[in-house]
Amino acid sequence: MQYSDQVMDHFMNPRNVGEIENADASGTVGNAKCGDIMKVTLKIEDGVIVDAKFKTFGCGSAIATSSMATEMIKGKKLDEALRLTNKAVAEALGGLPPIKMHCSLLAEQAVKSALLAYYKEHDLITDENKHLFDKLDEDAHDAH
Amino acid sequence: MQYSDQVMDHFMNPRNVGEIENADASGTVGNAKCGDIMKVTLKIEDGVIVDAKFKTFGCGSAIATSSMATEMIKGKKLDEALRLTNKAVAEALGGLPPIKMHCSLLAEQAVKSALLAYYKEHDLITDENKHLFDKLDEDAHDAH
Amino acid sequence: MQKPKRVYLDHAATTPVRKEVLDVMLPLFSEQFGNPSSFYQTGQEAQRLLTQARQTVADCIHADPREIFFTSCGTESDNWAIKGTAEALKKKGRHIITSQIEHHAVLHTCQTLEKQGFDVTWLPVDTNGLVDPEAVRQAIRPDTILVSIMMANNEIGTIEPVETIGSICREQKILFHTDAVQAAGSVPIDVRTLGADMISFSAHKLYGPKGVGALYVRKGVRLPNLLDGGAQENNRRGGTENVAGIVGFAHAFKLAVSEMPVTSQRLTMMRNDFIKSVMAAIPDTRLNGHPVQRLPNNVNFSFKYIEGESILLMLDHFGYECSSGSACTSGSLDPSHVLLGIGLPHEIAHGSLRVTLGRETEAEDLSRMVGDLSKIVARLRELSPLYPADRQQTDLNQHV
Amino acid sequence: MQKPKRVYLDHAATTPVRKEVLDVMLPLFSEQFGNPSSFYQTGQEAQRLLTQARQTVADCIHADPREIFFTSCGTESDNWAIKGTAEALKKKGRHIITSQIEHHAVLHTCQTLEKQGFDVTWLPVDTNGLVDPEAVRQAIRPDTILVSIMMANNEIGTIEPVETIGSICREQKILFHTDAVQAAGSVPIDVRTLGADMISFSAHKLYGPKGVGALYVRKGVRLPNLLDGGAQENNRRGGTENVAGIVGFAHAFKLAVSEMPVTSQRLTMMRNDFIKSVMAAIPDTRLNGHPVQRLPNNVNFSFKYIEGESILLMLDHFGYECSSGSACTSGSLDPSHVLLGIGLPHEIAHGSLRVTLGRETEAEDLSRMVGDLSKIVARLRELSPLYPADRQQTDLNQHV
Ligand SMILES: Cc1ncc(COP(=O)(O)O)c(C=O)c1O
Ligand SMILES: Cc1ncc(COP(=O)(O)O)c(C=O)c1O
Repeated sequence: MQYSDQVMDHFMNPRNVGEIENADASGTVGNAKCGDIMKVTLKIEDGVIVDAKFKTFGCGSAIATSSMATEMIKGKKLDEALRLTNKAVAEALGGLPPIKMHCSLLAEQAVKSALLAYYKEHDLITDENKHLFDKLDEDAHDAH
Repeated sequence: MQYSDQVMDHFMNPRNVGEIENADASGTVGNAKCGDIMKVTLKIEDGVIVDAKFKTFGCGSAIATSSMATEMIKGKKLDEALRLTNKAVAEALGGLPPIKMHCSLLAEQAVKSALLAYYKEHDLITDENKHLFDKLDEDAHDAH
Repeated sequence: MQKPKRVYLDHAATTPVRKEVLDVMLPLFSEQFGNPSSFYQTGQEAQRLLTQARQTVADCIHADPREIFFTSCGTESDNWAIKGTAEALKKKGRHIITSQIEHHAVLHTCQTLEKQGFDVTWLPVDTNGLVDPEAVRQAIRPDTILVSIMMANNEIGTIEPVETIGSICREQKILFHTDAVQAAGSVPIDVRTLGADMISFSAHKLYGPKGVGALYVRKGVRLPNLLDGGAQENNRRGGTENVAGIVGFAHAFKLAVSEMPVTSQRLTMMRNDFIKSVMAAIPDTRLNGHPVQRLPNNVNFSFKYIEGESILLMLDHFGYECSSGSACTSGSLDPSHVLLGIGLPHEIAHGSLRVTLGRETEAEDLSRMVGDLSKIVARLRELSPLYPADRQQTDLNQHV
Repeated sequence: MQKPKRVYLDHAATTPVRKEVLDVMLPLFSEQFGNPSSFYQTGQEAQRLLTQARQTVADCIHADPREIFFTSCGTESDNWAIKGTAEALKKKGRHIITSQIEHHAVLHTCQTLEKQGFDVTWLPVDTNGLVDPEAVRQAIRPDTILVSIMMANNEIGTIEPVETIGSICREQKILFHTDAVQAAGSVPIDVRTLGADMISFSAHKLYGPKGVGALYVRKGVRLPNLLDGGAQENNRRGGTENVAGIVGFAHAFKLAVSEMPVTSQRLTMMRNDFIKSVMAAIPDTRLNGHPVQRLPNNVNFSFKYIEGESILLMLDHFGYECSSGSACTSGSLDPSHVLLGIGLPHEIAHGSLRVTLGRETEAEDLSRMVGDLSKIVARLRELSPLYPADRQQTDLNQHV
């Protein structure tokens, strides 16, 4: 597998590993049967993600994209974070091998899933933002 | 094709090439369509083959066996010559590759065919020797 | 950072060509390059080498050289044996028996035949990967034309009871094919007692070159050509012979067979030590495949809570080259059919690691690897949401 | 006696691996020996070389690399193209059009299909060996599924009008396969104008190694696998890739294409000189194949009154290595189907000699050969009962 140096860096030295205790939001996607699961926990203050941590069961690119995605959303406003796409994460990692692109969806979905729970809990879903959660209904693996 | 040294010698330096003028006996077998023809001419004195010559259109082993067969019958009594077999010729040549054994039949048949003509002409066919001409009815190529 | 020493531990995937083998191959590319079908010296010399190579391969399995047909790989041999038999006997019957853990070359070939109207019985295996010979017997029907069971499995190393299966097939007069691609050179093969009608081989698994294989076809077995063409291979497999490759294959096979007692013992000992050390060092580890009836060089673990590709990637980073049955490695969605076949749940199968030793493997590389592997597994488990934070050392074998 | 210098003049049978080609292959046997399907560095390096080789071969014929599939030889490519199309389209129709002078890899494959119920039209050729494109058009029926006509003939060197045939096939929406095993590296091939859906190649005819070939399959053409197995070759041809062989093939092809203008001109001139000298020196000689529309390196004569094997044997003795269409050479009973196909009577076909020049052929070897060949033919004619004793110099071409 030809991974970029950035992928290898985020795989070998993943940032934001762990679980935030008393997290404000948390989301888990994927399943062990399919070979990847990501759990993300967020600390949110004043509509801004002040901390993000992840745990991932999965291949190299699943772990690297988890690491990069949490980096990318830290310090972001919630609606900015919601606009995070797997493509952006992959680009930030210097690209992923084509057959691995689907793995990057896992991170996007996990972040969205955490935010959806948070939005629901805080009644933040509006007509303007609800489409951002659309993709969540699909299983990440259907999107290959 | 792995020919023995004897085959190569008789092929490169064939003995008894040519046609005896006013031959006492002559026989031709094979046909150009099948890729081999041999013509043998004999000089016969007092029931002994005193000279033999051949011309052959054919592959290396056809030519070498022609050469060897004429060598082998020279100086032989007619009924001895009649007992010449293709196996004996092949053996005298140090063997032939299996797929080439049929070529050696050509020489045996040509000699027999010449002798048959001679026997008929001189009324020499008897109950004792007529079986020696049996094989002649078959085409050399059927005997592969 | 200094580059780590590369330790190749994927000899089931392919092996380097041995120096002695390359040496016999080298002159055959540009100097003695003749076509064995040619009439003149250069060609006849090639023919002679080919004849000799066929004799050598025949000797390795106690066969007659007329029963050895060179092919381009193990896959071609498998396809030829199975599709050829199907074609030859389709009027007699359309039922084939095979196992659930065959190599893709057999598996996908049988699936192709299924699509063409053949009926395939996919025999299950036990948790160690063994096919039950009695199950073969019971699966045989009046319309059964072929049984194809591999001699040794490429992922978990389990050695199948092919002699028993062979004798059942003989008794029932059913053709028996066995894929010996992994077994050849590692375990003895004797066609006089094996009872197999067709056996597949591949050179690159036994320190010969890639792109060469053979099929043993017992005398009298009718097998239509897969590759029609020239008169090569006694009219049964067209194509100008890969003389260099074939000569290399024969030499490699001969060396492997002659060194087998020594190599086999050495590898088995190293393998057992390695298995013991890893099981002791890393909790929640399962050894896949049969504990003793396995190829001398094969090790296959499942590490619970983590995924195989990430293990490979870290190992690669540290210089170890291994393989996995994880779906992510192959680019497919399901983990290895072999690991599922021995009953592993998907999530455990995903976390598998195959380590296959070879001639050049040294004990110290393996003992160093135990340490590195422990660290890697620990690191990945720390990353894993499945790993219970309070996990104590337990034996995964009790859980699966 | 001093051993004569060996002069190899059978480049249509096989060619030596070029030094430059062997050089790129060598490290791939024992050092960079990885399996391209493997995950780690050694494997990925092999994968990279494979990708590069595929691009190189694609570039040689102006194709997309996704249209190039590596195989084990020209024969496999021919079998795959023809049997695969037959399998894919058998519901649509069972009629195939080919010529009477195809290589055995096509000929015998089509005969196998005939036995399976396909209907094959065997188009005749003219006395120069040309297929008439209009005859192809007229042979097309509603149930025609494939036309297979070779690009250049291996015995008589005639180059077929494949572009015209290709455009007829396109117009009629019939798949067109062409066997370019002899043409590749000697004449330009451009899939953008050729109109072929499948093209067969073989490495060992263009100074690459034996045991490697390729099939070009135009994008969108459905072709079931001949070799089912692993995911290699984009899931379309199983079997661990012969990396060294493939890399050598690609390099050889690239060199051949880049040197083609120069080599082709040089060989054509040498060939024409040789033909002229032999025809002048040896009476009753016929040039087989097309006078100008022929491969630059191909010469094929018939010498009346004598048999081909004996010519080869004497030539071999004098150090010249050539081939013949005589039945005796092949161990069969009939002379070459190609020579019969161009209308030669059996006895003339038996006396044929093929001389195929190559990169290392030197003009002085050929001019020396003219003398030796004259003597050989004269000697054999003296031995021949068919040769009229009073024979004057005549031109056989007037007789046949
Ligand atoms: C025209 C043609 N097609 C196919 C082949 C078969 O190629 P290979 O020997 O690589 O199978 C040959 C040569 O033998 C050939 O000349
Ligand atoms: C058991 C088994 N059968 C068949 C094959 C296929 O061999 P090859 O790669 O030579 O086609 C392999 C290896 O890939 C194997 O391990």
